[in-house]
Amino acid sequence: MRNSTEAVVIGGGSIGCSVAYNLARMGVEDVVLVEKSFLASGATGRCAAGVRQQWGTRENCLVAKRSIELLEDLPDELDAELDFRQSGYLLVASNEDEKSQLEKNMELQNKLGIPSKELSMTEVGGLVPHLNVEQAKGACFCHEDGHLDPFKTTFGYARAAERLGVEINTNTEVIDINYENGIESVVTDEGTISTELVVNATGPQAKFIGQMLGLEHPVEPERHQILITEPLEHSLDPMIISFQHNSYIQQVPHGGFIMGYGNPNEPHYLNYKHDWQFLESMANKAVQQLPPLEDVRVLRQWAGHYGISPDGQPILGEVPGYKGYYLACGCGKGFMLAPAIGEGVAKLITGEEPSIPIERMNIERFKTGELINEPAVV
Amino acid sequence: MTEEKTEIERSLTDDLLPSVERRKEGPYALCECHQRIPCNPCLTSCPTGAVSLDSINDTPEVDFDKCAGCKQCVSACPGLACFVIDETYSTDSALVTIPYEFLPLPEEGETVNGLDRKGNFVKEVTVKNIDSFSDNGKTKVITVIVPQEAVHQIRNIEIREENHG
Amino acid sequence: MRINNHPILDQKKEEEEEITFTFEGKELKGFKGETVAAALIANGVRVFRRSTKDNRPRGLFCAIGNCSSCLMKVDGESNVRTCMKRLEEGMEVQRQEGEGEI
Amino acid sequence: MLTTEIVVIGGGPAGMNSALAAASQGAEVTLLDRNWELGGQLVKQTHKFFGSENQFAGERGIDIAEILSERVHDNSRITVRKNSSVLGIYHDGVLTFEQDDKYKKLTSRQTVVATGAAEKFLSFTNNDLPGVYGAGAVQTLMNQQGVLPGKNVLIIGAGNIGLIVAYQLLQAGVSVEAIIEALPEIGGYEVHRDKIKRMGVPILTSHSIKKAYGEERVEGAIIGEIDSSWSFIDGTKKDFKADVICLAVGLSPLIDLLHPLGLEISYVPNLGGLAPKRDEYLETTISGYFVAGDCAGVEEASSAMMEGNIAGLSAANSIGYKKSFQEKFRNNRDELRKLREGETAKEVRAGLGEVRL
Repeated sequence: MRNSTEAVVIGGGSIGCSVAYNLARMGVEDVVLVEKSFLASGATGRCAAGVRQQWGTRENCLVAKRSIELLEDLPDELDAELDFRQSGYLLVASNEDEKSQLEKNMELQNKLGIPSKELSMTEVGGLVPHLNVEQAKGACFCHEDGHLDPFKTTFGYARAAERLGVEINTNTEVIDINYENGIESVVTDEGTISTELVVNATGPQAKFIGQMLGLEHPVEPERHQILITEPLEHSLDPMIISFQHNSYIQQVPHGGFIMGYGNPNEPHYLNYKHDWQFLESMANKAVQQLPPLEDVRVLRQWAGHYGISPDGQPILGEVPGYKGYYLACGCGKGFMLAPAIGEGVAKLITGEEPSIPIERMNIERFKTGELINEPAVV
Repeated sequence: MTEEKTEIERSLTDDLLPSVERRKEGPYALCECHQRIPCNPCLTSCPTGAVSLDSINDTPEVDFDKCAGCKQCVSACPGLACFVIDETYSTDSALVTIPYEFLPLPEEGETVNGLDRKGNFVKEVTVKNIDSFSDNGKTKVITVIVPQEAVHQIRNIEIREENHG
Repeated sequence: MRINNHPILDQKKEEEEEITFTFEGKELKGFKGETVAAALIANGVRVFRRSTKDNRPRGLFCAIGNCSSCLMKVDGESNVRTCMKRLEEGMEVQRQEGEGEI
Repeated sequence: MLTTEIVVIGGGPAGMNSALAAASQGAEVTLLDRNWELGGQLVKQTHKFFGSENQFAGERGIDIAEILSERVHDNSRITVRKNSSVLGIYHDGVLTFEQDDKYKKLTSRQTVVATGAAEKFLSFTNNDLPGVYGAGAVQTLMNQQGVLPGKNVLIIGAGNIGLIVAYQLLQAGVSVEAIIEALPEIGGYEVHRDKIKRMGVPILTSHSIKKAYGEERVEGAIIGEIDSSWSFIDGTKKDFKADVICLAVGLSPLIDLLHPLGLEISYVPNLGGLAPKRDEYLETTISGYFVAGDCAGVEEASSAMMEGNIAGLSAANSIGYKKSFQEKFRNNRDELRKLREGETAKEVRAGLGEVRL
């Protein structure tokens, strides 16, 4: 492992690997990435593999939109198959409140150039014949949203970064950060790396890195549980988001139906346990929405985390007063935002003009109270 | 091929065979079991206490003074490695008793092919009798009459197709 | 091909009930309670399904429900592990093309 | 929700002995097995077993299955649930399973996992052709279902399983073309090898399979000799006509059910793969979860039975059924130690050193 470098990226998930790759691409030649377990072992590898632009705040919409733009060419750029499939996201409202929120969000999305549109129940039936629309009051669809493989994407970024000279160290845990008028070094269980620049891309675990600098980052792990079924012939195109059921369901390219939800009211801590209560209630939610799933067998279930911020928005950029210490946390949807966050944070570091409104997403907002609450999280 | 050499050596070392005098006295058991595996039915099945094993992983040792050639071990050995030899049958022929778990079975008096330890044809031999002891009679204990010179060679038989269609 | 004579195993088949089932619409005989996979192999069927990716033939592999090589459509239900499913009179067994249908 | 004091998952030699041992101490046991008859791999073993009287030495696997299964069924403290596939084991002590297509839940105070092992696979061209079988499948077809897998068979692997399956195929009247083994020496017991050799079956050591061929099913295989770096040696290619290729290339412990609990495991090639760490009572690093048999590390059925006893006794002991526990535990432990003393158990002994807490 190098003992001195220009920049250390902490976290080998999708955002960390994207940041490392983008830094190298923009000319920061000497980058070291450290990951305490294996690549995509945390939130990324446990997520539901969706990418959507249908958010309720300008910032989330723009970051997601930039990600989709980047994803168009990303497989070529990284020379990797990423299983990016734009089969859409269908957001279903079950009451008038949800419906009016969807409409409000859609207005904002359309203004920002995101081609989401309202669908009639007949159109929904045509799009997802299996969907039970009895309870549905309205639905919103964006055909550009869809699926992306978390492992292939993370490894795609990582391998491309390595080709550009980035050193990736897995099974390497950060135990301290030395700071004195600026970052001095990162201490790991495999040795110390001198550096003046650190990017914290540890998602739901971001606060633990912050604590090493005496900081309290407002990022809490919210457990989500997910299950996947046996693979079946393709029969469901979009990701189905239900606010009523607080759940997401999609059929991945491999054929399995992946679905899950989190309970925002349970205590926030890193809890990788999964439970049978989830299995039962998710099965119920799924069959209520897509009745033919009744006979489908479940293969596996697991738990992962959203790194949730008080306003549901990413926290990006340099921490004021801590020179050289950057945050790159997606806060609940990090995987789908990883392309734009990686690019944005790298541009900020290298002094280029970011393509996303990154200054609005600085951690400073929690001090000044300028929160930008996201209403469309599931 | 070293493996084959070891095999033959292991199966026919002189110290495995009884003394020349004992061989002239009547049937005796040969346990062709030369590897330390955890197993002991040869010992537990022997009615005369002729087989000894210091520990379950030892290879069996036969006390030929006690062995009566009763064939119980032939039937009991899970490795099908026990045989009974009777070199006193007649001047030019001897008896070899083997375990047999195949169908069809030969009949008493039938001519079958005598095979060696590698399944090679040695000589035609005659089935003298077919016994069964333990195990609901599923492992047959077949005694064949073999030429004296092939007594330490023949360890298996093969049914001749012409006898069984 | 069934084993009719075995030096160790008892011959159970005589007491068992011979039944009819269909494979790809063709009538075949089997024994009640044996696995669907065993009945097919006994009737000389080797190809149970075709793979999704390259349409390759797949047959029985593990026979104890560990792998997914023997998945077939049985009485309209996809992805049935035929090595664990027991044969019944009149069962309709079909080759599965690719992943099963919902 | 169903309840029991001790749940045993898997009704093979280890699981049945666990259930019997725990019940003999007075515990109330539920035994779950995914098959429709108890016995695990025993039900397809037509050969006689090694070991001593305590492990039914000299009896055939099929008969041992029957004896143990009868004892289990006759024991009023044991509830047997067949056709029951366990779906998951959860942190709160709940276990979910599917019995006859019905979803059920069970809570227990102690759990013994005796799920056995899975067969390893081998990489070669066309290894997915119908007619490539695991050795277990060949045994299941022949010895449990009474169906012949084919007419002529090529066996890959000369460990005990490969040798035994060869013998069983010959008994069923199937022709065994050859057994090939990648190592320079046969891995199985010499007595098993000798049985096969007497039948005239060639055993080719330092050989491996290059490819299977055939249109819609296996019609034959190309094999060749390999050097010490596992590369094929030029000019050693052989073509075997066969309609079955039987893979007997080893087993790996099946501990998928335990994984999500986060227990400590180690990769131990001598035990077949990922094996759970455990103390001398066979309790894993998650309190209340015991392992026994092949899922704890691949060995012989005789040691699986002894481990089953130990796990069953220990599980019962930890919830208060302590009747002469130390004495019974020591007897079983000593017996197990003896079984593992021989030269054939050298690798197992080394492997166990890596997982013992």
